[in-house]
Amino acid sequence: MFEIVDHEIDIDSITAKVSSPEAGAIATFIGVTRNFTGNMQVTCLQYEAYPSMAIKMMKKIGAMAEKAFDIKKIAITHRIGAVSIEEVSVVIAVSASHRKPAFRACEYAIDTLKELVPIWKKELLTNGEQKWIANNPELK
Amino acid sequence: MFEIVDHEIDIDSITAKVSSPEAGAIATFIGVTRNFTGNMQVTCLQYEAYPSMAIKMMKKIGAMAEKAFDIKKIAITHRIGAVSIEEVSVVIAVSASHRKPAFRACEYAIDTLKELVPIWKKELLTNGEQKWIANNPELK
Amino acid sequence: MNIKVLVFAHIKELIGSGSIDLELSEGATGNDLLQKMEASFPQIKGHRKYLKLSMNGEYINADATIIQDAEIAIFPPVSGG
Amino acid sequence: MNIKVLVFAHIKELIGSGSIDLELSEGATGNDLLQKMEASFPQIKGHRKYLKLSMNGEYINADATIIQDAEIAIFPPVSGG
Repeated sequence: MFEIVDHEIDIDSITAKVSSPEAGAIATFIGVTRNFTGNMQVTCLQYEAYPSMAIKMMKKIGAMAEKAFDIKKIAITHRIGAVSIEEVSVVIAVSASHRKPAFRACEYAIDTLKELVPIWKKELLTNGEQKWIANNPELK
Repeated sequence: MFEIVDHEIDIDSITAKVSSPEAGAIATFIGVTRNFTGNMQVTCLQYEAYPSMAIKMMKKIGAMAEKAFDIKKIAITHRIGAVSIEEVSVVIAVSASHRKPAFRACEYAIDTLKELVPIWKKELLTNGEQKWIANNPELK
Repeated sequence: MNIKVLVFAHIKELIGSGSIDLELSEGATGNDLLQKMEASFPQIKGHRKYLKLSMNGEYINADATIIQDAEIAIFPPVSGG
Repeated sequence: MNIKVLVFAHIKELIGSGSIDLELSEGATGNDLLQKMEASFPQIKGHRKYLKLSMNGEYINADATIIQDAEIAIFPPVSGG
Protein backbone atom coordinates (compact mmCIF):
# COMPACT_ATOMS: atom_id res chain seq x y z
CA MET A 1 0.00 0.00 0.00
CA PHE A 2 3.04 2.26 0.41
CA GLU A 3 5.63 2.44 -2.31
CA ILE A 4 8.28 4.50 -4.02
CA VAL A 5 8.56 4.00 -7.77
CA ASP A 6 10.87 5.35 -10.45
CA HIS A 7 8.35 5.26 -13.30
CA GLU A 8 4.97 6.79 -14.21
CA ILE A 9 2.23 6.20 -11.64
CA ASP A 10 -0.98 4.53 -12.82
CA ILE A 11 -3.69 6.32 -10.84
CA ASP A 12 -6.37 3.66 -11.42
CA SER A 13 -4.17 0.99 -9.88
CA ILE A 14 -3.80 3.07 -6.69
CA THR A 15 -7.53 3.70 -6.30
CA ALA A 16 -8.11 -0.02 -7.01
CA LYS A 17 -5.86 -0.86 -4.04
CA VAL A 18 -8.17 0.91 -1.59
CA SER A 19 -11.41 -0.40 -3.09
CA SER A 20 -13.55 -2.34 -0.63
CA PRO A 21 -17.16 -3.55 -0.66
CA GLU A 22 -17.64 -1.57 2.56
CA ALA A 23 -16.33 1.70 1.12
CA GLY A 24 -18.79 4.19 -0.35
CA ALA A 25 -16.25 6.94 -0.95
CA ILE A 26 -12.68 7.27 -2.20
CA ALA A 27 -10.81 10.57 -1.96
CA THR A 28 -7.55 10.97 -3.80
CA PHE A 29 -4.80 13.53 -3.95
CA ILE A 30 -2.60 13.69 -7.04
CA GLY A 31 0.53 15.83 -7.02
CA VAL A 32 1.60 17.11 -10.42
CA THR A 33 4.61 19.04 -11.71
CA ARG A 34 3.71 22.66 -12.52
CA ASN A 35 5.26 24.72 -15.30
CA PHE A 36 6.15 27.72 -13.16
CA THR A 37 7.56 28.36 -9.71
CA GLY A 38 7.11 32.03 -8.92
CA ASN A 39 8.06 33.48 -12.31
CA MET A 40 10.72 30.90 -13.17
CA GLN A 41 9.87 28.31 -15.82
CA VAL A 42 10.40 24.70 -14.81
CA THR A 43 11.71 21.91 -17.07
CA CYS A 44 11.08 19.12 -14.59
CA LEU A 45 11.33 18.23 -10.94
CA GLN A 46 13.98 15.78 -9.80
CA TYR A 47 12.96 13.76 -6.72
CA GLU A 48 15.34 11.92 -4.40
CA ALA A 49 14.29 9.70 -1.48
CA TYR A 50 15.73 7.95 1.54
CA PRO A 51 13.66 4.92 0.57
CA SER A 52 13.67 2.72 3.69
CA MET A 53 12.80 5.63 5.99
CA ALA A 54 10.32 7.05 3.48
CA ILE A 55 8.35 3.78 3.44
CA LYS A 56 8.51 3.63 7.23
CA MET A 57 7.12 7.18 7.50
CA MET A 58 4.39 6.47 4.92
CA LYS A 59 3.31 3.43 6.95
CA LYS A 60 3.26 5.59 10.06
CA ILE A 61 1.09 8.17 8.28
CA GLY A 62 -1.25 5.37 7.19
CA ALA A 63 -1.50 4.03 10.74
CA MET A 64 -2.10 7.51 12.15
CA ALA A 65 -4.79 8.20 9.53
CA GLU A 66 -6.53 4.91 10.33
CA LYS A 67 -6.48 5.77 14.01
CA ALA A 68 -7.68 9.36 13.64
CA PHE A 69 -10.35 8.91 10.94
CA ASP A 70 -13.07 6.36 10.22
CA ILE A 71 -11.50 5.02 7.02
CA LYS A 72 -11.14 1.60 5.40
CA LYS A 73 -7.84 1.69 3.48
CA ILE A 74 -5.12 4.13 2.52
CA ALA A 75 -2.45 3.85 -0.18
CA ILE A 76 0.45 6.18 -0.95
CA THR A 77 2.73 6.01 -3.98
CA HIS A 78 5.53 8.52 -4.55
CA ARG A 79 7.63 8.69 -7.67
CA ILE A 80 11.34 9.56 -7.66
CA GLY A 81 13.67 10.66 -10.43
CA ALA A 82 12.72 13.21 -13.09
CA VAL A 83 9.02 14.15 -13.23
CA SER A 84 8.07 16.36 -16.18
CA ILE A 85 5.34 18.99 -16.34
CA GLU A 86 1.82 17.53 -15.98
CA GLU A 87 3.31 14.23 -14.79
CA VAL A 88 2.32 12.82 -11.43
CA SER A 89 4.78 12.76 -8.50
CA VAL A 90 2.52 11.41 -5.76
CA VAL A 91 -0.89 9.73 -5.40
CA ILE A 92 -2.72 9.23 -2.12
CA ALA A 93 -6.01 7.31 -2.13
CA VAL A 94 -8.25 6.81 0.89
CA SER A 95 -11.44 4.76 1.07
CA ALA A 96 -14.12 5.11 3.74
CA SER A 97 -17.76 4.34 4.30
CA HIS A 98 -18.54 8.03 3.92
CA ARG A 99 -16.92 10.94 2.15
CA LYS A 100 -16.02 13.28 5.03
CA PRO A 101 -13.48 10.97 6.72
CA ALA A 102 -12.06 10.06 3.28
CA PHE A 103 -11.40 13.74 2.49
CA ARG A 104 -10.07 14.54 5.98
CA ALA A 105 -7.70 11.56 6.00
CA CYS A 106 -6.46 12.24 2.45
CA GLU A 107 -5.67 15.85 3.29
CA TYR A 108 -4.04 14.82 6.56
CA ALA A 109 -1.89 12.29 4.70
CA ILE A 110 -0.53 14.72 2.10
CA ASP A 111 0.03 17.45 4.72
CA THR A 112 1.95 14.99 6.91
CA LEU A 113 3.84 13.46 3.98
CA LYS A 114 5.17 16.92 3.18
CA GLU A 115 6.38 17.27 6.77
CA LEU A 116 7.76 13.83 7.57
CA VAL A 117 8.57 11.67 4.56
CA PRO A 118 12.27 11.95 3.60
CA ILE A 119 11.91 12.87 -0.07
CA TRP A 120 13.40 15.98 -1.61
CA LYS A 121 12.80 17.78 -4.85
CA LYS A 122 15.04 19.89 -6.96
CA GLU A 123 13.67 22.21 -9.61
CA LEU A 124 15.42 22.16 -12.96
CA LEU A 125 14.66 25.51 -14.57
CA THR A 126 14.66 26.33 -18.29
CA ASN A 127 17.45 28.86 -17.66
CA GLY A 128 19.70 25.98 -16.59
CA GLU A 129 19.50 26.67 -12.85
CA GLN A 130 18.87 23.90 -10.35
CA LYS A 131 17.29 24.61 -6.98
CA TRP A 132 16.55 22.33 -4.02
CA ILE A 133 13.13 23.06 -2.56
CA ALA A 134 11.98 23.20 1.07
CA ASN A 135 8.26 22.57 1.67
CA ASN A 136 8.40 24.70 4.77
CA PRO A 137 9.45 28.22 3.69
CA GLU A 138 10.78 29.02 7.20
CA LEU A 139 13.40 26.35 6.72
CA LYS A 140 14.63 27.50 3.33
CA MET B 1 -16.31 18.44 -18.50
CA PHE B 2 -19.78 17.51 -17.20
CA GLU B 3 -21.42 14.32 -18.31
CA ILE B 4 -23.84 11.56 -17.49
CA VAL B 5 -22.88 8.10 -18.75
CA ASP B 6 -24.54 4.71 -18.70
CA HIS B 7 -21.35 2.63 -18.57
CA GLU B 8 -18.32 2.17 -16.33
CA ILE B 9 -16.39 5.35 -15.58
CA ASP B 10 -12.69 5.44 -16.43
CA ILE B 11 -11.18 7.45 -13.57
CA ASP B 12 -7.91 8.23 -15.37
CA SER B 13 -9.78 9.87 -18.23
CA ILE B 14 -11.55 12.22 -15.79
CA THR B 15 -8.36 13.27 -14.03
CA ALA B 16 -6.73 13.74 -17.46
CA LYS B 17 -9.50 16.21 -18.34
CA VAL B 18 -8.49 18.57 -15.54
CA SER B 19 -4.75 18.26 -16.10
CA SER B 20 -3.05 21.57 -16.81
CA PRO B 21 0.60 22.69 -16.88
CA GLU B 22 -0.36 25.30 -14.29
CA ALA B 23 -1.90 22.79 -11.88
CA GLY B 24 0.23 21.30 -9.11
CA ALA B 25 -2.60 19.43 -7.40
CA ILE B 26 -5.60 17.37 -8.38
CA ALA B 27 -8.16 16.29 -5.79
CA THR B 28 -10.75 13.70 -6.73
CA PHE B 29 -13.85 12.24 -5.16
CA ILE B 30 -15.01 8.80 -6.25
CA GLY B 31 -18.42 7.54 -5.17
CA VAL B 32 -18.70 3.76 -4.94
CA THR B 33 -21.57 1.34 -4.26
CA ARG B 34 -21.32 -0.16 -0.77
CA ASN B 35 -22.41 -3.68 0.16
CA PHE B 36 -24.55 -2.66 3.14
CA THR B 37 -27.01 0.07 3.97
CA GLY B 38 -27.70 -0.07 7.69
CA ASN B 39 -27.91 -3.83 8.12
CA MET B 40 -29.52 -4.57 4.75
CA GLN B 41 -27.36 -6.17 2.09
CA VAL B 42 -27.31 -4.39 -1.26
CA THR B 43 -27.22 -6.08 -4.69
CA CYS B 44 -26.72 -2.87 -6.65
CA LEU B 45 -27.81 0.73 -6.87
CA GLN B 46 -30.04 1.84 -9.72
CA TYR B 47 -29.53 5.49 -10.72
CA GLU B 48 -31.99 7.61 -12.69
CA ALA B 49 -31.36 11.16 -13.91
CA TYR B 50 -33.18 14.13 -15.38
CA PRO B 51 -30.27 14.50 -17.79
CA SER B 52 -30.68 18.02 -19.24
CA MET B 53 -31.24 19.60 -15.83
CA ALA B 54 -28.53 17.44 -14.24
CA ILE B 55 -25.93 18.71 -16.73
CA LYS B 56 -27.16 22.27 -16.20
CA MET B 57 -26.77 21.91 -12.41
CA MET B 58 -23.32 20.30 -12.77
CA LYS B 59 -22.21 23.25 -14.91
CA LYS B 60 -23.59 25.61 -12.27
CA ILE B 61 -21.64 23.76 -9.55
CA GLY B 62 -18.51 24.01 -11.71
CA ALA B 63 -19.01 27.75 -12.20
CA MET B 64 -19.67 28.30 -8.49
CA ALA B 65 -16.58 26.27 -7.56
CA GLU B 66 -14.42 28.29 -9.98
CA LYS B 67 -15.76 31.51 -8.47
CA ALA B 68 -15.38 30.46 -4.83
CA PHE B 69 -12.00 28.68 -4.99
CA ASP B 70 -8.68 29.31 -6.72
CA ILE B 71 -8.88 26.31 -9.05
CA LYS B 72 -7.95 25.63 -12.67
CA LYS B 73 -10.46 23.04 -13.93
CA ILE B 74 -13.26 20.87 -12.64
CA ALA B 75 -14.88 17.80 -14.20
CA ILE B 76 -17.90 15.79 -13.02
CA THR B 77 -19.07 12.46 -14.44
CA HIS B 78 -22.08 10.63 -13.03
CA ARG B 79 -23.15 7.17 -14.08
CA ILE B 80 -26.80 6.10 -14.35
CA GLY B 81 -28.41 2.66 -14.53
CA ALA B 82 -27.31 -0.27 -12.38
CA VAL B 83 -24.06 0.20 -10.44
CA SER B 84 -22.81 -2.93 -8.66
CA ILE B 85 -20.86 -3.14 -5.42
CA GLU B 86 -17.35 -1.60 -5.68
CA GLU B 87 -18.33 0.03 -8.98
CA VAL B 88 -18.08 3.79 -9.38
CA SER B 89 -21.19 5.98 -9.59
CA VAL B 90 -19.60 9.42 -9.66
CA VAL B 91 -16.17 10.99 -10.16
CA ILE B 92 -15.32 14.62 -9.45
CA ALA B 93 -11.82 15.87 -10.29
CA VAL B 94 -10.52 19.36 -9.51
CA SER B 95 -7.14 20.78 -10.45
CA ALA B 96 -5.53 23.82 -8.83
CA SER B 97 -2.12 25.40 -8.37
CA HIS B 98 -2.15 24.24 -4.75
CA ARG B 99 -3.81 21.44 -2.84
CA LYS B 100 -6.01 23.31 -0.37
CA PRO B 101 -8.34 24.89 -2.95
CA ALA B 102 -8.43 21.61 -4.88
CA PHE B 103 -9.67 19.74 -1.77
CA ARG B 104 -12.10 22.49 -0.76
CA ALA B 105 -13.62 22.75 -4.23
CA CYS B 106 -13.90 18.96 -4.65
CA GLU B 107 -15.72 18.60 -1.35
CA TYR B 108 -17.94 21.56 -2.15
CA ALA B 109 -18.80 20.00 -5.51
CA ILE B 110 -19.85 16.60 -4.14
CA ASP B 111 -21.78 18.20 -1.25
CA THR B 112 -23.63 20.46 -3.69
CA LEU B 113 -24.17 17.69 -6.25
CA LYS B 114 -25.96 15.72 -3.55
CA GLU B 115 -28.23 18.73 -2.90
CA LEU B 116 -28.93 20.05 -6.36
CA VAL B 117 -28.30 17.62 -9.20
CA PRO B 118 -31.51 15.79 -10.22
CA ILE B 119 -30.30 12.20 -9.97
CA TRP B 120 -31.96 9.59 -7.78
CA LYS B 121 -30.87 6.22 -6.54
CA LYS B 122 -32.81 3.16 -5.63
CA GLU B 123 -31.29 0.38 -3.57
CA LEU B 124 -31.92 -3.15 -4.77
CA LEU B 125 -31.51 -5.37 -1.72
CA THR B 126 -30.60 -9.06 -1.67
CA ASN B 127 -33.97 -9.80 0.00
CA GLY B 128 -35.70 -8.54 -3.15
CA GLU B 129 -36.79 -5.18 -1.73
CA GLN B 130 -36.29 -1.96 -3.65
CA LYS B 131 -35.99 1.38 -1.89
CA TRP B 132 -35.65 4.92 -3.22
CA ILE B 133 -33.07 6.90 -1.24
CA ALA B 134 -33.10 10.51 -0.09
CA ASN B 135 -29.68 12.10 0.55
CA ASN B 136 -31.19 14.41 3.12
CA PRO B 137 -32.66 12.26 5.92
CA GLU B 138 -35.11 15.03 6.91
CA LEU B 139 -36.78 14.65 3.56
CA LYS B 140 -37.16 10.89 3.64
CA MET C 1 -52.36 26.37 -21.88
CA ASN C 2 -51.09 22.85 -22.30
CA ILE C 3 -48.08 22.01 -20.16
CA LYS C 4 -45.83 18.99 -20.34
CA VAL C 5 -44.72 17.80 -16.92
CA LEU C 6 -41.80 15.40 -16.45
CA VAL C 7 -41.78 13.23 -13.34
CA PHE C 8 -38.95 11.14 -11.93
CA ALA C 9 -38.00 8.41 -9.50
CA HIS C 10 -40.63 7.45 -6.91
CA ILE C 11 -43.21 9.84 -8.39
CA LYS C 12 -42.73 8.38 -11.85
CA GLU C 13 -43.32 4.90 -10.43
CA LEU C 14 -46.46 6.03 -8.61
CA ILE C 15 -47.88 7.68 -11.74
CA GLY C 16 -46.70 4.96 -14.09
CA SER C 17 -45.34 7.40 -16.67
CA GLY C 18 -42.43 9.83 -16.94
CA SER C 19 -44.33 12.53 -18.81
CA ILE C 20 -47.81 14.00 -18.25
CA ASP C 21 -49.74 16.57 -20.32
CA LEU C 22 -51.76 18.98 -18.19
CA GLU C 23 -54.17 21.76 -19.11
CA LEU C 24 -53.56 24.85 -16.96
CA SER C 25 -55.07 28.33 -17.08
CA GLU C 26 -52.83 31.29 -17.96
CA GLY C 27 -51.00 32.60 -14.88
CA ALA C 28 -51.23 29.29 -13.06
CA THR C 29 -48.57 28.70 -10.39
CA GLY C 30 -46.62 25.66 -9.35
CA ASN C 31 -49.19 25.11 -6.60
CA ASP C 32 -52.02 25.07 -9.16
CA LEU C 33 -50.06 22.55 -11.19
CA LEU C 34 -49.45 20.33 -8.16
CA GLN C 35 -53.16 20.46 -7.26
CA LYS C 36 -54.10 19.45 -10.77
CA MET C 37 -51.58 16.59 -10.65
CA GLU C 38 -52.98 15.38 -7.34
CA ALA C 39 -56.52 15.52 -8.74
CA SER C 40 -55.47 13.37 -11.70
CA PHE C 41 -53.15 11.08 -9.70
CA PRO C 42 -54.43 10.83 -6.12
CA GLN C 43 -51.72 8.27 -5.40
CA ILE C 44 -49.13 11.09 -5.16
CA LYS C 45 -51.03 12.91 -2.39
CA GLY C 46 -49.02 12.95 0.80
CA HIS C 47 -45.77 13.39 -1.14
CA ARG C 48 -46.31 17.07 -1.84
CA LYS C 49 -44.49 18.36 1.26
CA TYR C 50 -41.15 17.27 -0.13
CA LEU C 51 -41.66 17.48 -3.88
CA LYS C 52 -39.29 19.69 -5.89
CA LEU C 53 -40.35 21.71 -8.92
CA SER C 54 -38.26 22.87 -11.83
CA MET C 55 -38.98 25.03 -14.87
CA ASN C 56 -36.63 24.87 -17.85
CA GLY C 57 -34.03 23.09 -15.77
CA GLU C 58 -34.01 25.57 -12.85
CA TYR C 59 -35.54 25.02 -9.42
CA ILE C 60 -38.66 27.11 -8.77
CA ASN C 61 -40.83 27.69 -5.73
CA ALA C 62 -44.39 26.41 -5.79
CA ASP C 63 -45.73 29.98 -5.95
CA ALA C 64 -43.84 30.79 -9.17
CA THR C 65 -45.94 31.40 -12.27
CA ILE C 66 -45.75 28.69 -14.93
CA ILE C 67 -44.66 30.05 -18.30
CA GLN C 68 -46.22 28.77 -21.51
CA ASP C 69 -44.07 26.18 -23.36
CA ALA C 70 -41.76 25.79 -20.36
CA GLU C 71 -40.46 22.32 -19.48
CA ILE C 72 -41.76 21.57 -15.99
CA ALA C 73 -40.52 18.73 -13.82
CA ILE C 74 -41.69 17.35 -10.48
CA PHE C 75 -39.47 15.05 -8.47
CA PRO C 76 -38.54 13.87 -4.98
CA PRO C 77 -35.41 15.15 -3.19
CA VAL C 78 -32.36 14.19 -5.20
CA SER C 79 -30.09 11.36 -4.06
CA GLY C 80 -27.23 11.20 -6.55
CA GLY C 81 -23.59 10.71 -5.65
CA MET D 1 32.68 3.08 17.37
CA ASN D 2 32.41 3.34 13.60
CA ILE D 3 29.18 4.86 12.36
CA LYS D 4 27.84 4.94 8.83
CA VAL D 5 26.06 8.23 8.06
CA LEU D 6 23.77 8.62 5.06
CA VAL D 7 23.32 12.10 3.62
CA PHE D 8 20.76 13.31 1.11
CA ALA D 9 19.79 16.08 -1.28
CA HIS D 10 21.69 19.36 -0.91
CA ILE D 11 23.96 17.95 1.82
CA LYS D 12 24.88 15.00 -0.37
CA GLU D 13 25.79 17.38 -3.18
CA LEU D 14 27.93 19.52 -0.84
CA ILE D 15 29.76 16.49 0.51
CA GLY D 16 30.01 14.73 -2.82
CA SER D 17 28.95 11.36 -1.43
CA GLY D 18 25.76 9.80 -0.06
CA SER D 19 27.46 7.78 2.65
CA ILE D 20 30.20 8.71 5.16
CA ASP D 21 32.00 6.54 7.72
CA LEU D 22 32.69 8.37 10.99
CA GLU D 23 34.60 7.33 14.11
CA LEU D 24 32.67 8.38 17.25
CA SER D 25 33.33 7.69 20.93
CA GLU D 26 30.81 5.57 22.86
CA GLY D 27 27.92 7.65 24.16
CA ALA D 28 28.35 10.30 21.46
CA THR D 29 25.21 12.33 20.65
CA GLY D 30 23.78 13.66 17.42
CA ASN D 31 25.48 16.97 18.20
CA ASP D 32 28.87 15.24 18.49
CA LEU D 33 28.23 13.56 15.17
CA LEU D 34 27.28 16.84 13.51
CA GLN D 35 30.42 18.51 14.90
CA LYS D 36 32.57 15.72 13.52
CA MET D 37 30.82 15.99 10.15
CA GLU D 38 31.45 19.74 10.07
CA ALA D 39 35.10 19.21 10.95
CA SER D 40 35.48 16.77 8.06
CA PHE D 41 33.28 18.72 5.64
CA PRO D 42 33.46 22.43 6.46
CA GLN D 43 31.30 23.13 3.39
CA ILE D 44 28.20 22.01 5.34
CA LYS D 45 28.75 24.57 8.12
CA GLY D 46 25.91 27.07 8.18
CA HIS D 47 23.38 24.40 7.27
CA ARG D 48 23.25 22.89 10.74
CA LYS D 49 20.37 25.02 12.02
CA TYR D 50 17.91 23.25 9.75
CA LEU D 51 19.45 19.79 9.38
CA LYS D 52 17.33 16.76 10.38
CA LEU D 53 18.76 13.66 11.98
CA SER D 54 17.40 10.13 11.90
CA MET D 55 18.48 6.88 13.53
CA ASN D 56 17.21 3.58 12.12
CA GLY D 57 14.59 5.40 10.09
CA GLU D 58 13.14 7.47 12.97
CA TYR D 59 13.68 11.19 13.56
CA ILE D 60 15.89 11.95 16.55
CA ASN D 61 16.89 15.16 18.32
CA ALA D 62 20.52 16.27 18.18
CA ASP D 63 20.97 15.48 21.87
CA ALA D 64 19.99 11.81 21.44
CA THR D 65 22.71 9.23 22.03
CA ILE D 66 23.95 7.44 18.93
CA ILE D 67 23.62 3.67 19.24
CA GLN D 68 26.30 1.38 17.85
CA ASP D 69 25.45 -0.17 14.46
CA ALA D 70 22.51 2.19 13.99
CA GLU D 71 21.84 3.65 10.54
CA ILE D 72 22.18 7.40 10.90
CA ALA D 73 21.02 9.91 8.28
CA ILE D 74 21.46 13.66 7.99
CA PHE D 75 19.32 15.64 5.58
CA PRO D 76 17.71 18.99 4.88
CA PRO D 77 13.97 19.61 5.50
CA VAL D 78 11.95 17.27 3.32
CA SER D 79 10.16 18.56 0.22
CA GLY D 80 8.27 15.62 -1.26
CA GLY D 81 4.75 15.76 -2.63
